[in-house]
Amino acid sequence: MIALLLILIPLISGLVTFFTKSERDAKSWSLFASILVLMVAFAGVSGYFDSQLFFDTAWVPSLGARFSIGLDGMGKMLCLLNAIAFSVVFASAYQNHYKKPAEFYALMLLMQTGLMGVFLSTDALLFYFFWELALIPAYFLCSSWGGEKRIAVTFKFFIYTFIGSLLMLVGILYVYFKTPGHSFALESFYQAKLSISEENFAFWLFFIAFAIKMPIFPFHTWQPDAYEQAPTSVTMILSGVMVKMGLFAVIRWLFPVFPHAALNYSHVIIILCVTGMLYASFIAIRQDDIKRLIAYSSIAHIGLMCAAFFTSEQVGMQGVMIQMFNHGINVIGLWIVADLIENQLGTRKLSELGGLATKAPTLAILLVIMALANIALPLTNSFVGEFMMFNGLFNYNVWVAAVAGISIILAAVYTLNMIQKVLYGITSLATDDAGDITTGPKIMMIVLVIVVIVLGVYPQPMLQLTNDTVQTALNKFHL
Amino acid sequence: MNNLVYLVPLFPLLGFLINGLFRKSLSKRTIGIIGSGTILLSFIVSLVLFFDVKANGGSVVTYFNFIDVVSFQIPFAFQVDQLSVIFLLIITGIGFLIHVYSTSYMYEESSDHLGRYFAYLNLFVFSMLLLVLGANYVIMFIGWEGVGLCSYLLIGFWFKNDNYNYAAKKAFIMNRIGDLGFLLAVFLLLNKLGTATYSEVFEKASTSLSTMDVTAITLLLFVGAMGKSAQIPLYTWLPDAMAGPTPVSALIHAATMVTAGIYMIARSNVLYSLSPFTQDVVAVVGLCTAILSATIALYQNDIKKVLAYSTVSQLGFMFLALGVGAYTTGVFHVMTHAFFKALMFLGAGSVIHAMNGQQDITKMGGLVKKLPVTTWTFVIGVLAISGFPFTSGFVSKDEILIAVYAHSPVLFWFAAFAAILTAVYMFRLMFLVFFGGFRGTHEQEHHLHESPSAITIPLIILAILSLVGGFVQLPKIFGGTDFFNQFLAPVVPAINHESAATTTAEYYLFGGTIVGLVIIFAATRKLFAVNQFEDSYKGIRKILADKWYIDELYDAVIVKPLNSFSGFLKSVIEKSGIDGLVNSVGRFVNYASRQLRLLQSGQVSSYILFMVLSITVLFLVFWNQEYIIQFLQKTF
Amino acid sequence: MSTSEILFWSLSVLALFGAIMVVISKNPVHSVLWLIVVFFAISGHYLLLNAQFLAIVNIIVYAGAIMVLFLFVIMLMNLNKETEPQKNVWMKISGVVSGGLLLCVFISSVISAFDINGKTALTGGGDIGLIQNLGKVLFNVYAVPFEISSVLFLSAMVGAVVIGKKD
Amino acid sequence: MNAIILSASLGVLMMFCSFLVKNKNTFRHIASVGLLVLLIANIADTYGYTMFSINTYGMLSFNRFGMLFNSIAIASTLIYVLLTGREIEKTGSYVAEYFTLIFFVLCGIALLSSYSNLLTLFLGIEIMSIPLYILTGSDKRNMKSNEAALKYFLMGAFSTGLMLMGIALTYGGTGTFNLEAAPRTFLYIYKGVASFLEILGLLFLLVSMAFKVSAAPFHFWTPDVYDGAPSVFTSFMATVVKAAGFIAFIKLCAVRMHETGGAVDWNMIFAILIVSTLLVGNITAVFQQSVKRMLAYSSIAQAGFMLLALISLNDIAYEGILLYSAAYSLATIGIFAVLVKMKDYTFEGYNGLSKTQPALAAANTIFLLSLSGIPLTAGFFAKYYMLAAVVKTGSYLWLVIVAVLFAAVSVYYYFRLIQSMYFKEGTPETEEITPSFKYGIIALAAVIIILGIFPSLITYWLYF
Amino acid sequence: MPIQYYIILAACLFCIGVAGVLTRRNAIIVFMCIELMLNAVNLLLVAFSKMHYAAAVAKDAGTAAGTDAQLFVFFIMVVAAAEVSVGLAIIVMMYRNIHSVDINFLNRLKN
Repeated sequence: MIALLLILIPLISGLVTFFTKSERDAKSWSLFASILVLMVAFAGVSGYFDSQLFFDTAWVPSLGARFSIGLDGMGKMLCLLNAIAFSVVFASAYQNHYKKPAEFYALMLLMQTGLMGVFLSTDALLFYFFWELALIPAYFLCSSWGGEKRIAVTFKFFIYTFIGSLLMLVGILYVYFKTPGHSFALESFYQAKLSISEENFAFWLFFIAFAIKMPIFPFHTWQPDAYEQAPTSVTMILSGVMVKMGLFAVIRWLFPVFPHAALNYSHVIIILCVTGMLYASFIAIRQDDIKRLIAYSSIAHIGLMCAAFFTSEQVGMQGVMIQMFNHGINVIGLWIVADLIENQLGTRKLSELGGLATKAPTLAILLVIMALANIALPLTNSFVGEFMMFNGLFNYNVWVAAVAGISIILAAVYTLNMIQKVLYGITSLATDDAGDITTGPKIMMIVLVIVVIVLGVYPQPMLQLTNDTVQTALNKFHL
Repeated sequence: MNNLVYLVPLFPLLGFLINGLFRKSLSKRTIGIIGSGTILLSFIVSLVLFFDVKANGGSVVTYFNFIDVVSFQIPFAFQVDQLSVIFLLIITGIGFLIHVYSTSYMYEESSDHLGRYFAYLNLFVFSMLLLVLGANYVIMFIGWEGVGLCSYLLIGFWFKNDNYNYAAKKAFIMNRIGDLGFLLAVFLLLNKLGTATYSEVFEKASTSLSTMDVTAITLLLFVGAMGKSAQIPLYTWLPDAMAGPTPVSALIHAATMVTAGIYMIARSNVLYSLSPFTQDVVAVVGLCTAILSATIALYQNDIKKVLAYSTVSQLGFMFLALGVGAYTTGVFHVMTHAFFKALMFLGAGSVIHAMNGQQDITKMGGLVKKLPVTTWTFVIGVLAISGFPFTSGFVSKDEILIAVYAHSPVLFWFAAFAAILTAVYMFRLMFLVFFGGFRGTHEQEHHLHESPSAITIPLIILAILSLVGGFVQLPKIFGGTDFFNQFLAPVVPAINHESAATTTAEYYLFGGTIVGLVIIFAATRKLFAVNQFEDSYKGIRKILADKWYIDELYDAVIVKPLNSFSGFLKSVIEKSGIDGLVNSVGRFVNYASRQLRLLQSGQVSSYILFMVLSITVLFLVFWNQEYIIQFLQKTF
Repeated sequence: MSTSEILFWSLSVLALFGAIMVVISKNPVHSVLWLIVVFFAISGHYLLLNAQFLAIVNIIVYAGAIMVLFLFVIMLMNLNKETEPQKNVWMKISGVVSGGLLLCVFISSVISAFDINGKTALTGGGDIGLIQNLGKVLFNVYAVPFEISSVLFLSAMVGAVVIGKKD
Repeated sequence: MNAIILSASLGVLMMFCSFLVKNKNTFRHIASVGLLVLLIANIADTYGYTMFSINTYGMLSFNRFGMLFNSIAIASTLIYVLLTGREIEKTGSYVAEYFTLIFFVLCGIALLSSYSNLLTLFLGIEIMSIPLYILTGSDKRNMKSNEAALKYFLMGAFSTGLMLMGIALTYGGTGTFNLEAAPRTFLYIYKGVASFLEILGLLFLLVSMAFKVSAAPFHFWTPDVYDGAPSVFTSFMATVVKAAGFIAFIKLCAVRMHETGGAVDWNMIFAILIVSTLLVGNITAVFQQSVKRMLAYSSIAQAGFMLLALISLNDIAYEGILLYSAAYSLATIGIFAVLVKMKDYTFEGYNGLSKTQPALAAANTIFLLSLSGIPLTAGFFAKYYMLAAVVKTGSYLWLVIVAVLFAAVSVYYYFRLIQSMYFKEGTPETEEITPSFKYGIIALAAVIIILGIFPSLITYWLYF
Repeated sequence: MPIQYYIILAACLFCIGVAGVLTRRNAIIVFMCIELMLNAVNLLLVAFSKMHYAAAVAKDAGTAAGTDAQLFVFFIMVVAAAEVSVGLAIIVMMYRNIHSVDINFLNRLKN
């Protein structure tokens, strides 16, 4: 029931939004819907409704595909993240003006539907459906409301991910015909009879798709451009929630289905991820555009998560779990600030900013806190996650962990660079007449900051929530 | 009583929150009162704790599970024992004095900024307390990074000036390098022992850790200490950190934060005792730092820089002590050093205040007439640091030297040399600032005045402390007993150097010190107390004045290459390399399309020709497909 | 060498020669005439194979109707040697070469078809080609296709009207 | 049987209407009614209510698959007539005749879906083709139309020659024209399976069929003819007719190629055809400037996908080919229905359509998404079935991967159109859009979405 | 007559027709060459019919084997006739428009 609501509310309200007349209606209606979803998500997390987390009905009988959705620990967490993200985005974008607002908000809600579906579906074909459904609205959003190079960039992003998902489709089919009784259900995927060589082959079909989505090092080039060109509200979703799709898929669909292959290639992948971390961090140091900087830093973080998960160390995996949530929160916070800066000052170039701390002290403080969370300072949420992930990495291999650790320092370098160039020093031409943060975004940011601190001081609930997912993955693994 | 411990960090935290959130609406007075009052409260609590611990030993108070996964627990717990209590007293006590001092020193700032200042300061105290109270390495690490953050924020307090910001960034990043070492050490502990809680670690250490592991762990921890306590090679941030307000330099970069490294090593003395190699490394590094920075201090003209380098060199002394296994002595020197170095910084602050912002000692001189209190308290500080008999510095430094002597005479002579240098540059500073004729401008001379009581009272208190602070640990020969060592004994075993050899050494040292000081006094008087300066030093002096060009070296060897490397990645590898590859696929498709459509020539006969040819090809493929299949199987 | 063999060879030679002449003769009218020759030769083959009905139909329909139609059109457009467009030589060569290639592949594969070794087409005897026999079968078994082919004619007729009629 | 006879007689009826009925635009309605009747009759036939019981002596054999395809073809033709009937009237002065020819084409299609004898195959192909030659040339004053007609005719006749040669050789090998009843016991048999001549003949047949379904390298006629023909008829040719070609082809493969499969590896030939078709279709479409021509190439590309069914002749393949025909036909008909309303067929001509005609643009987008195989549209399941069929065979996985890569390429040119409709500025001129047309096209889009969610709506009827 | 002879003869005629299609530019001649191809097929079919007849008549005298081939030829002629009518109509239409039957002028549609 809960699961069904999580999909239906955004879907229906999205379709309704298409036909809203005025901008106010569209905004308020979508905000309302997203808050509704948030409530449902909380209900799901609260654990009072654990009896109603699953929903299952026939869909395409001839194929053995069913419309079956459900929530496990990770699912709960990510649905919550998804719900929070959209509410925050709608709220913080409340006084932004978009042309064709009805379409904009409708597409946003459809995207939420797709994301929810991805996190919920326990049927491979359904999963693929929602995987694409999340992509299409993103495509339209980016290419009609984005920056000046939007069309080409978004198209690249689309084709890139689309190739990946098509390969995944082939992989799904491949496994499907190996499952007992030809079904797409998650369980029967887990029971698929695959020889080692078949696993190794199918593994890559899936992994490339997820690697592009996350993105992992050599497949990442679509991301900075896409983030730079997309409208910031969409970028928040892309980087806050959508990249989690990749990780989620790895955890839900890749690891337990191909345990042996995952073991075989874990070294390759971890190497890739760590390379990517350092690579992205180094590039971030030289970025002059806030959005690109955040994009690269998020590439680095995602790389760490992926690597930590492939160590198949419980602590590390647990760290990944909460880090998925935390990174979502932090990066959204950063985007909100970036958005404010861009809307207010009309530039994202670090070289043109400066001295905001004097003009906008509150904004400055909030940005600083978010930035510190981004570099995983203790008592911010991501410290716990990164600590555990590095620990897992360390148990996996000391040297890998040591090398990856360098990215901690680099992260400090580029983040402080950003803070200094944006906030400190004397005001520049652009920032001379800057005002402080307005109430709406301020509230949003404060909410986020509270989440950041609370989870940083007392992460335990989140850890408990996602414990079962890790256990299932590991059990599958130690078979 | 121990369950009160949470109050100690709580008060500063509250102060931080109040000052931070409502700073716009509060008046400067209230801000100051809240800022220093909270510290006073936690100082009182700390005193209570101190006596409680003195009476009935230390204990661990666990609050909640910070991280609790199967096979992996990190409790959020405080450990109240002799060591932490000592540090609590130092932090809160001196912290309180400095807060009081700040209320007056920072009074020109607008209430907004003043609130920010006190908020940061309280936050610093909070994290410092967390650092010393934590019952395991993770909690310590939380405090460890927290203090780094606060020092970053406070160094860059006047954020309009970009040089200050660079200094702040430098400090934070160098600390981060150390922190990475610390973190790896913690991981190694967790990996080998499955726990980071002190008690468990220390009891398991001797049994279930190989020498290799211990050495690795201790070395990595020491890397952390290098960063935090400004040892070679990570010391260069500390002199730059003087960009911050002077009270901050006093509190963070002299009294408390920089001694975190010493605390950490003293805390994990069990581990260090297990690995002699690391101990030697610590000793040598400490000694080198002591000498190097002392030499640099000789020719610095910025009053705060001189003090900064002397701090570095004193820290070197402390590490030397730890390295030779005299942990208690190290801690003891931390305490005494906290007294007199805080004193001198605050004095310097008062001077700068009087000279309104002038920090160049070549422009000062003869301030004794206008600033008596500042002068004489400062003189006490100088005597203490240069080890004038029976001052606190004398006691602690003597003890260090003797411990070193007991360990190895060679090190001792170097250490003694460093001690002499200390005396030299300190006297130089004293003469140039307070005695001789005034070399500043007239306005400055006119402006000179003694600072208000909020500044002088802390100076006086600290002066007294630096005078008498040594008596808790007076060597037997002077009829004292080592209360300090006895107090710390349950946590940190003291080495007994009351052997015959060392007692005689004590005499020599005592004599040597007096004689040496007299000579140095005269010498410096002659050498430095002059009224005209050549505008730029020559030869060896220049090298010293330019700090052995270490900063330039780092810049050339590390910073610049890294920058250009990342630039290379950004513009070459990323743009033309990976992204270029991706785009070229698309371009190739376009090109292929343009070529392929020429096949559609529009001529029927050519179409039919193609058809006929492809039919023939199909036939050939068809009749020879066995061979083709075999070929394919061979190739793939 | 029996008469039928002599006939076969002579007819074959005639047919091939005529076919070649169709392709190479410049004047369209000549091509048509040569094509008629080919048809006659093929009808001769039919007779040789004792398929009288087809032989007659071939003469009437092809040589009679269709070819006349062709001739008529050519006359209507009064195409002749002069108006005949000339292809460039490369096109000719490539055409001939690829046609030859097809022939080679074709024949080589037919030669390697062992299953028809020793099979002969019965010349002379065999009365299946007689009108009566064919008619019986045509109007029983092949009634449906026969009817359906009327649709074909209808569409062709309609088409001729749609395309040909001036409007 | 109903379909064949009724369609023929309806054609005759239309023919008479041409001079009995004066009002031109009533033809459209008569034709649609006729198609409706035809559809009903065919469905009735599917469930055993056949009006004519004729002994075809094994010339024709009716099965559920062919019937279902007939229904799909007729239904799509009905939709086609309803959506674009007006444009058919605008093409020339022989409106009734056009409808007549369309009915005859349907008759040929009905034959192809039920032939069981090479003669009926031949007749079916011809009955289907000859009217198309005429429809292609129906815009008589238009040079392009003429040219297309002549090209189509010449090459079509040529391929007929090839097909006949194939039939002749198969006959030489087996001694029968019957599809199923080819004797497999001979004096001397190639590799113990089939007569050599038969295989040779089948190769010729394959080539000519490949020509009909425009599979590379026998596709050359397609772009020119589709481009030159009047757009209305292009949409008919490109959808229903092409699908019919596939139905004929798959039947041929299922029987003859399958039986002779032991002697020769037909799949290898098909693999070559598929790869080259996908390559030519997709790659060449990328650079086209005219939407119409792009669609011609895209139809080649889609054919490449449908050919996958021929490699894997399993149940999924049969369901899939039906689904594919439906999905592809409906989407393409929709796109052409919009296209014929446009004044300018180039991509620029579509710029900013979403501003002036939001409904059309949205529907068109859905059609394009369906063609590029995005989930939630019928096109996805169509492609899905094709891939699944091949994967099920266990071999030729590389072919599947190649196919999906080219599918990704296809996204490139389909989305170009979406981009120019939504993200480019411009004011496209269109013919006047009647509300009924608008609703019709939206309904069609809805159908595609529904099929995209519940593909069983079609495959179900294959079994019940 | 051995059947190979007929096959080869038919093949030759067929390929000559193909070559003609490829080499000539006059649409009518091209079309005639296609007719030539059809006739080659007809000849082949008749030959095959007699071949099968010969094979079958050995077993029973009254067999009708091979009839179907000759009927097929008949149908081919029917279709050919229909095609010719349409084809010539198209050619004439084109001649009306461009006053030529040269297929090389058919190059408006390309690429």
